Amino acid sequence: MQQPLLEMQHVEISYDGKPTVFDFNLQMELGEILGIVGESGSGKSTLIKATMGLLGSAGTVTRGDIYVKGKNVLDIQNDELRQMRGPEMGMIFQNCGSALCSIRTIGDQLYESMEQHRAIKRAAVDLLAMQLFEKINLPDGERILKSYPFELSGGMNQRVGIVMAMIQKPDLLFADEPTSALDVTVQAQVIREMMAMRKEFGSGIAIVTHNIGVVSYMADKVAVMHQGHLVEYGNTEDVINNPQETYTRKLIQAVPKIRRR
Amino acid sequence: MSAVLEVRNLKKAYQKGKTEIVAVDGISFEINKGECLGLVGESGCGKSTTAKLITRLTAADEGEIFLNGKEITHVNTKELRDVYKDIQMIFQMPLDSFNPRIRLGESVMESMINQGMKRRQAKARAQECLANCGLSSDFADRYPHQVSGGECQRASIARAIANKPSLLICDEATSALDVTIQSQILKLLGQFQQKMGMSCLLICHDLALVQEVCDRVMVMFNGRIVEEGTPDEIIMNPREEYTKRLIDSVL
Amino acid sequence: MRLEKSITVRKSKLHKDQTTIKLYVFSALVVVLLLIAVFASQLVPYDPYQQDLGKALLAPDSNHLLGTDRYGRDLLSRVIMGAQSTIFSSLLLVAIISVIGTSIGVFCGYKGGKIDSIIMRISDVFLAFPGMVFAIAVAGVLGGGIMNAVVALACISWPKFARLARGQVLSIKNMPYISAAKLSGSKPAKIIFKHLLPNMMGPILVTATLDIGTMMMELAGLSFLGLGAMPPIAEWGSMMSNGRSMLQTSPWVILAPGCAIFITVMLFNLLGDTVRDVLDPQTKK
Amino acid sequence: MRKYIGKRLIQLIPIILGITLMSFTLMHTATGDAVDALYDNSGGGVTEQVKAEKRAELGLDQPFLVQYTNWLVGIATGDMGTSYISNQPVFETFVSKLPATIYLTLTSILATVVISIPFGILAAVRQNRMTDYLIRGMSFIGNSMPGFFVSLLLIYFFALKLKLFPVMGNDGWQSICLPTLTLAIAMAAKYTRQVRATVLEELNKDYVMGARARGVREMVILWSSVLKSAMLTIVTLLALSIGSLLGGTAIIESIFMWDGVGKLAVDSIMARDYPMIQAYVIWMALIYVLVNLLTDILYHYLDPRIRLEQEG
Amino acid sequence: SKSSDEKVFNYGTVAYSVSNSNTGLNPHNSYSGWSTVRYGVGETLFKFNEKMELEPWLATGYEQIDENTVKINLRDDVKFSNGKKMTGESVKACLEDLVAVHDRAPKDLQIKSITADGQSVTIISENKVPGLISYLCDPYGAIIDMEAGVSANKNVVGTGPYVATAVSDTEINLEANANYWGSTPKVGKVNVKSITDGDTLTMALQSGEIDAAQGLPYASLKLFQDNKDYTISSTNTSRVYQACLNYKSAVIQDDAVRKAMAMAMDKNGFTSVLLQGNGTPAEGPFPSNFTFGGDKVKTADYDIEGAKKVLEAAGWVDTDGDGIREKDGQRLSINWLTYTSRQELPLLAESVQASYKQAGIEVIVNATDSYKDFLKAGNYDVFANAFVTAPTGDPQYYFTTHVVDGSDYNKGSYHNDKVETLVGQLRNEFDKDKRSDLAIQIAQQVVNDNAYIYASYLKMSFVMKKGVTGFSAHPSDYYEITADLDMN
Ligand SMILES: Nc1ncnc2c1ncn2[C@@H]1O[C@H](COP(=O)(O)OP(=O)(O)OP(=O)(O)O)[C@@H](O)[C@H]1O
Ligand SMILES: Nc1ncnc2c1ncn2[C@@H]1O[C@H](COP(=O)(O)OP(=O)(O)OP(=O)(O)O)[C@@H](O)[C@H]1O
Ligand SMILES: [Mg+2]
Ligand SMILES: [Mg+2]
Repeated sequence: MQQPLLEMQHVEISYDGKPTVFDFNLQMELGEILGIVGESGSGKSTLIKATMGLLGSAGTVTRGDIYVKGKNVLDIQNDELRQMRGPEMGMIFQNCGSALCSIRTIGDQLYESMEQHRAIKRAAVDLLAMQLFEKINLPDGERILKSYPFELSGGMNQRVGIVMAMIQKPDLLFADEPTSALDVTVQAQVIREMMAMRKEFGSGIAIVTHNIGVVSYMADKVAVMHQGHLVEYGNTEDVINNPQETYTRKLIQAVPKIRRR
Repeated sequence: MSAVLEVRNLKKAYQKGKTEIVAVDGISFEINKGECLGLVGESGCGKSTTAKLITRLTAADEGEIFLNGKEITHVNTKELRDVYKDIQMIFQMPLDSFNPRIRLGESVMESMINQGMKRRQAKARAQECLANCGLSSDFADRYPHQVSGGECQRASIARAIANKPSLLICDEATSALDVTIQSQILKLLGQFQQKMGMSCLLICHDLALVQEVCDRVMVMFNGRIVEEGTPDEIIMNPREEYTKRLIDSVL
Repeated sequence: MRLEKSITVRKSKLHKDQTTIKLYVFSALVVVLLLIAVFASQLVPYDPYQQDLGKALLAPDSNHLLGTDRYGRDLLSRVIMGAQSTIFSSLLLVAIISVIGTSIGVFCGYKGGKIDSIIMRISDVFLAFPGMVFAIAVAGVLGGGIMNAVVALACISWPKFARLARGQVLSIKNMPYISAAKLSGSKPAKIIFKHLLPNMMGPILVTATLDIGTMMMELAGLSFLGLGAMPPIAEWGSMMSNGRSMLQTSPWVILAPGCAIFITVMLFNLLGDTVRDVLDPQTKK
Repeated sequence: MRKYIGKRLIQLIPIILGITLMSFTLMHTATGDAVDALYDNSGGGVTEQVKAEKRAELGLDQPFLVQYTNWLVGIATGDMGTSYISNQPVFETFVSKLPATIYLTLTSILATVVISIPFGILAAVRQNRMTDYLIRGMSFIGNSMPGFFVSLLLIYFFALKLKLFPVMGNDGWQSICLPTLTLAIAMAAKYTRQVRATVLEELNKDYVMGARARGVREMVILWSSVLKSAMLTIVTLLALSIGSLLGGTAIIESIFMWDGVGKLAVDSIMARDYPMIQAYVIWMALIYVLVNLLTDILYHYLDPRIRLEQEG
Repeated sequence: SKSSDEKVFNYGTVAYSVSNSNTGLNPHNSYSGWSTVRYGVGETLFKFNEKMELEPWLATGYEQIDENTVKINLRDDVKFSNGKKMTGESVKACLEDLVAVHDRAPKDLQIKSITADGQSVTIISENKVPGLISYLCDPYGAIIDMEAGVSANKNVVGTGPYVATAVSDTEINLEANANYWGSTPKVGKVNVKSITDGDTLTMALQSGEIDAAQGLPYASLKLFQDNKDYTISSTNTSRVYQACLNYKSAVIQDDAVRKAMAMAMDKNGFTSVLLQGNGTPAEGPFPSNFTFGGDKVKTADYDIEGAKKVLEAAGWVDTDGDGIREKDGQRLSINWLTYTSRQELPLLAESVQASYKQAGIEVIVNATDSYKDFLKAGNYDVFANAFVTAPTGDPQYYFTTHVVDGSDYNKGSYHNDKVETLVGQLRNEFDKDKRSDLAIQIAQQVVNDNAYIYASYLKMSFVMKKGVTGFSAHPSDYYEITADLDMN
C-alpha cells in the first residue's frame, strides 16, 4: 500500500489563540493535482504555511496532524523539516517579490537554495534556471539572474519565485496563487510547465487560485474553503458542474467568462 | 466628452549597469470622464511603470501628463498633493504598500485626515470603505502582516476609494481576490463611476474581466501601446500577433 | 488508507502581552531612578560634601554602606547625589544629539541632491575635527561648567546620528508604502514622522540608549580640560577616574560609581529595547 | 565608479581647507599662546624678550590669516613645519607614530567584529532567552565601564595575576592583546547590541520565510541575507569607529605606552603646538573622507537600491 | 651572583616625556639636561649633596677672582665616553654653546666671556651673579663633548657612568661607560622607560617588567610600603604646592580674607591623609633641607575658629544663613584655579574647599589642564600650582620669579616695597649666610602678607625591587642613575 503524499487530519490552526482553520481533513496522492479555491481570508495560505512549518510565532496548529510522505511534519526536528523543504515539498508564494531578499541577486539566491540540498555547480544551476525561464516565457535569463528583485516587474518576480520552487522538482508543490500576477499567456505557460512536471516526476501539486478556469483545466480534485472550513471536496468535474454548497455555487456563478464571437 | 487624463509621449528608461531598459517607450493616450480604460499586456511590458509615471511616483524622462487639462509633469510637491486628491492608485503589491507599523484602519484614514477631515468622521468613513470591500470592522485594528493577501488587497482598495478620487488607477487590484469578492468590488467601482463620474485605469490580466467592465482597452507590448479599441473589438478581432496570443491563452 | 490516529492536541502559543508589562516595569524603574536624582539631597544619609579626613577610605560597613572616599566622604551619599548631575547632563546631551542628528540625517536622506551633499560634507568636517581642539575652544570661549561640556560634546557628536539616520532613510524611502503615503497626500513632515521615523527608530534608539553610558564617560573625560563637573560635585564618571589608582587598595571607591553607571546604562537600554519592541508590531499582539 | 571616486576625492580639498582653517581659527582665537605654553611647561623662568623672539622666529607675531597662508604655502611645497615642542619635523614625527595606531586600529576593529557579530546574532536568534539576557548583560557591563577601568582590570588579571601578557610596551604580538581587548570590549558591547537589534528587525521580513521555504539552512540565511542587510547599520557605525580609532586613543595609548598619534595629538593640543595639530587635523580629515567614501561604496554593494550617482 | 654585564636595570618613570620638554639628551635644549644628568649620561661641574650644599663634581673647586669673575678648576682624570679627555677647552666650548642656544641659561649666567687654560676655565659675567656656581649645577650645565655634537636622535657624548645606545621620546637605552672616570658602574645595562600613567607604572613594577619606579601614585605606594619584596627611598624636595593669591581680585585684596585663608588650610590633613604621608606640611617656600628653609619661617597654625574670628572682625558675616559669609552684599566666594597633571593639586583644591567652607568661604574649583587660558583671562582668585623653588639650591631664583614686581610667576601682582628692597640686596649679596638670612626675611614677609600660601613639599619616592641598591631619591631631583646603582 502506497503512502499518501499529503494527509491532513482534523487540523485546526489558530492565530493568537483564535482558531482560523477548523477541523480540516484532506488527502493527496502522488501525482495528484489539487485545486484549492475559496474566499479570500478563508485560510488557504495558512494551511500551506502550516504544512511547510512557516507559521511563525503568531500561528499554531492547535489540533490535528499533517503527514507529508508519512512523516508528521508538525513533530519532526527542525533540520529534518528543513531538508524536506525544497526537494520534497516546495512552495510558490502568493507574493514572490517580497519572499526574495532584496539586496542579493536572483542568481545568488537560486544557487544558494539549490546548493543547500545537493552538491551542484553554480554554472549548472544557472543553466537549469535559464532553461526553466525560457519555458515560462521569461527571456533574457542572464539578465534576470544578475538582477535584484526590485529591478524586476511584479510578474517577473512571480515567475522567478515559480522557477525557484520548481527547479527543485519537489514531490509536493504548493502554489499559492502562483499566476494571479501574470498575464494570461504566461499563466498558460506556467500551468503547462506544472503539468509537465507532474508528468515527468510524478509530483503532487496543490494549487490555490481564484481562477476557476485554471482549476478546471488542471486540477484532478477541488477543495472549496469558506471561513476556515472545508465546505466541498471532490473531483473537479463534479464540483464545477454540480456544486453542492451554496458558496460553491455562488463562486462559480460569479466567474466572468470571456465572450469570443 | 472631456479628458480627465491626457498622456503625451511618455517615456521612461531604467539604467541597469551599462544597459538601458526602456520600460515605457513614448506612449500617448487619454481617459475620459467616467470611462474605464483597460490596460493589458505581458508581464514586464511597462504597465506598472506607466501607473507610477502618471502618479508621479517615478519621474518621467520625457513626455507630458495633463490632469483635467492641467499639466502635472513638473508640478512641485505641494501642488502634487492637490493632484493626489484627484488621482489614487491601488498598488500591485498590497502588502508592501502598507506601513508595517501602522494599523490598516489608520492607513485608510490617512488621506482623509490629510484633506482636513475630523478623525471621528474619517474613522467612520474608513470603516464604511472597509465594509464596502468586504472587511469587517476588526480589520481596521490589524497590522498588515496579520491579514491574508486578499484582505490586504481589499484594504488597499478601501484606501484608494476613501477619498472619492476622480481617477483611480488599479494595478492588478483584484488579482488576489476570489471571484465573489471581485465582483463585489467591481460593482462598487461601477457605482463610483456612475454616481461621481470617476474614471478608471484598470491594469489587468483577466481578459474576461476587462471585457466585462472596461469601455476601452489598450494592449501594451514592450513599452508601447500596440492596439487600442473597445474590448469586444479587440477580443473578437485582434490585429496584433501578440494580442491574438493573449486571447488564445485564456483557459 | 492509513488508520485514523488519535488526534494530537497542541497548545496554542498564547502570547501574553509581555512587552507592555516590560514597558511599565522599566519605565517605573527609570522613573524611580529619576526621582532619586531629583530628590537626591533629601535621600542622602550623610552630607555628600562633608569631609572627615579621619574617616578616609573606610571599607563598606554598616555605617557607610558603600564605604568612604579619600576625603572621608560617604560614598553612598555621593553616588545618590551624583545621580543628579550625571544622569541629567548625559540624558540632555544624548537627547540633543540624537534629535538634532537624526533630524539632519532624515532631512538629508529624504531630500537628497545638492543639499544632502553639502550637509554631509559639513558633518564630515565635524566628525573629522578633533574633539579636544573643539572642547578647548569651547572652554576658552564659554568657560567651564557642565552645560558648556554638553555644548562641546553635542557639537561634535551629532554627525554620528546624522549618518546613521541618513543610511536608514536611504534604504526605506523607496518602499512602496512611502509611495502610498505620498499618494494619500501626506505632507513630507507627516511622511517623515509617521512613516519614516517609526520604521528607522530601531537602530537609532539602540544607539541613543547605548550612548547614555558613553556620554557619561566622555563628559567625565572633559573635566580635565576644565569642562564638565568640577569638585566637589559628585559625578559618577569623575568619581571613577579620580579613584582609579585605588583599584588595588580601596576598590569600593571605584566600584560604587561604576555600579551606579552600570545600573543606569542597563535600565535605559532595557527601556530602549522595550520601546523598540512596542514600536514593532511583529512582537506585539 | 572611477569618476565618482575622483569626484569625492576632489571634495577632500574644501574639507581639508575648511577643517584646517577652523582649527587654526579656534586654536588662535579661543586659546592661549603657543610660546607661553612652550615656556610654561616645566616651570622655568623666561623673559618676555625671549618669548617675543621666539614668537618672531615661529612667525606667531603675524596676523593669523598670514600665518595660515604661510602654513598653506608650506604644505603646498611639501613642508609641514617643525614642532614647537620637540623641534622635530612635523611630518616625520607624525608619520613615525602612525604604524602603531593603524596596527591597533586594525586589530581592535577585527576583534570587535569577531566578537560582536556572532554574539549579536546569537542574542537575536535566542531573543528573550537565557543566552540573550546573558549577552545583553555583558554588553551593558562593557558599555558602562570607562576605557581606563577596563584596561586596568585587564592588566590586573592578565598581566599581573595570570602573567599572560606584558603590562605595557609594543614588542611582539603579546603586547597588542590587552590594548586591543580594551578597545574591542567597549566597541563590541555596542556592536553586539546593534547587531542584535538589526538582525531582529530583519528576521521578521518575508524574505526570511521565503528562504526557509526553500530549505535554506538557518545559519546560511543569517549569514548571507540577514547579516548583509544588517550590515548597513553596522558599517555606518564601524566607519565612525575606524575614523576615531585612527585618530588615536590618548588614554589607552598612555596606559599601555603604545606610542601612537593619540597621545601625540593630546600633547600637541595641550602645548598649542600648531604645526603638529594641523598635521593631526589633516590626517583626521583624510581618514574621515576616505572612510566615508569607502562606506558609501560599501553601501552600494550592500544595498544595491542605494545609488552612488545620486549622492555625488 | 651575576656579573655587571648581565645586569639589566629597567626603570620606569613618569618624568620623561615630550610634555615635560625633557626628551632627548641634549642639555642645551629646553629641559633635556635633566634627562642627561638624571640618567647618568652627563655630569655638571658642581653638584648638590643631600643637604643641598655645593660639592665639586667634574671640577675640583673654584675661586671667586672678583665680583664678576670666577675661575673653575677641573679634574684631570675625566674622559668623555668616547675616550676624549675633558679639558678647559672642551668645557669652554660646551658652555659657549649653552649660552648661545639655550633659552634660560643666558639670563641666569649672564656670561660675558669664557677663557680656558689647561684644566681650568675662567668665566667673566656681565653683572654680579652670586649664584653662578649654583646655576652651573642646573642640568643644563652638564658637560658634553661639543666636537662629537648632538646626534639626529638627540644623543650626546657626556662624561657620566652610562652611555646612551638608543634615545627616543619614550625610552632611553643605556650601557655602562667603559671610559668612566669614577668607580666602574655595577650594572651593565639600564633601560629608562617613560610610563606616564601611574597605574601602569604600578602594575609594571608589580609584574616585574621594571625594577624601579619613580612617580607612583600615592594610593599605590601603600602596596609597596609594608612589602618586604620592595624598598622605598624617599626625600623631601623643594617642589612646593603653593597657592598664589590674586591681588587683582577685590576679595583677595582684603587682608582679613587672605589671613583667614592661610589659617583655614588643613596642611596636616592634606599631607598625612590625602598624600598618605608622602609630603611635609610647608611653612614657607623652602623645605628644611635648606639652611634657609623649614621652620625658619613661621606661619599661623591651622585654626578654623581663628579664621572665623578674623573674618568676623573684618565684617564678613553670614547674613542669609547659607553658611557663606557676605560683606556689603559681596559673597565670600573665591575661584580656585589649578590643574590636574600633578595629582596632588586637585586633592589640595578639594581639601581646601571643605575646610574653607567651615570658615564660611566658598571655593569654586576650576581644575583644568588648559589653566593657562584662564590665567591669561585673569578671572580667578587663587592659582594653585607646584613649583620647584630652589632648583639650584639657592633662594634667589624663587624670589626673582615670584615676588618681585612684574616677575614671570607673580601671577597675583603681589607687591611689597620691603620685599623689593630685600630682593635687591639678595641679588648683590655673595656671602652665603647673609643670603640665607635675607631669604628668611623675604619669605617671612611674603608669608606675613599671605601673598602665597604654602601647602606642602613633595616627598619624592623611588620604589624598587628588593636588592636594588645605590638608587636613592635626591632632594634636588637631579640625580637618579649613578655608578653606585647595583642589583643583587
Ligand atoms: N526600479 C527599476 N530598476 C530597473 N528596472 C526596472 C525597475 N522597475 C521596473 N524595471 C523594469 O522595467 C520593465 C517594466 O516594469 P513594470 O513594473 O512596469 O512591468 P509591468 O508591466 O507592471 O509588469 P507586471 O505585470 O509583471 O507587473 C521591466 O523590464 C522591469 O524589469
Ligand atoms: N499573523 C496573523 N495574525 C492574525 N491573523 C492572521 C494572521 N495571518 C493571517 N491571519 C488571518 O487568518 C485568516 C486566514 O488567512 P490566510 O492568509 O490563510 O487566507 P487566504 O485563504 O490565503 O486568503 P487570500 O486568498 O486572501 O490570500 C485571515 O482571516 C487572516 O486575517
Ligand atoms: Mg493567501
Ligand atoms: Mg506591474
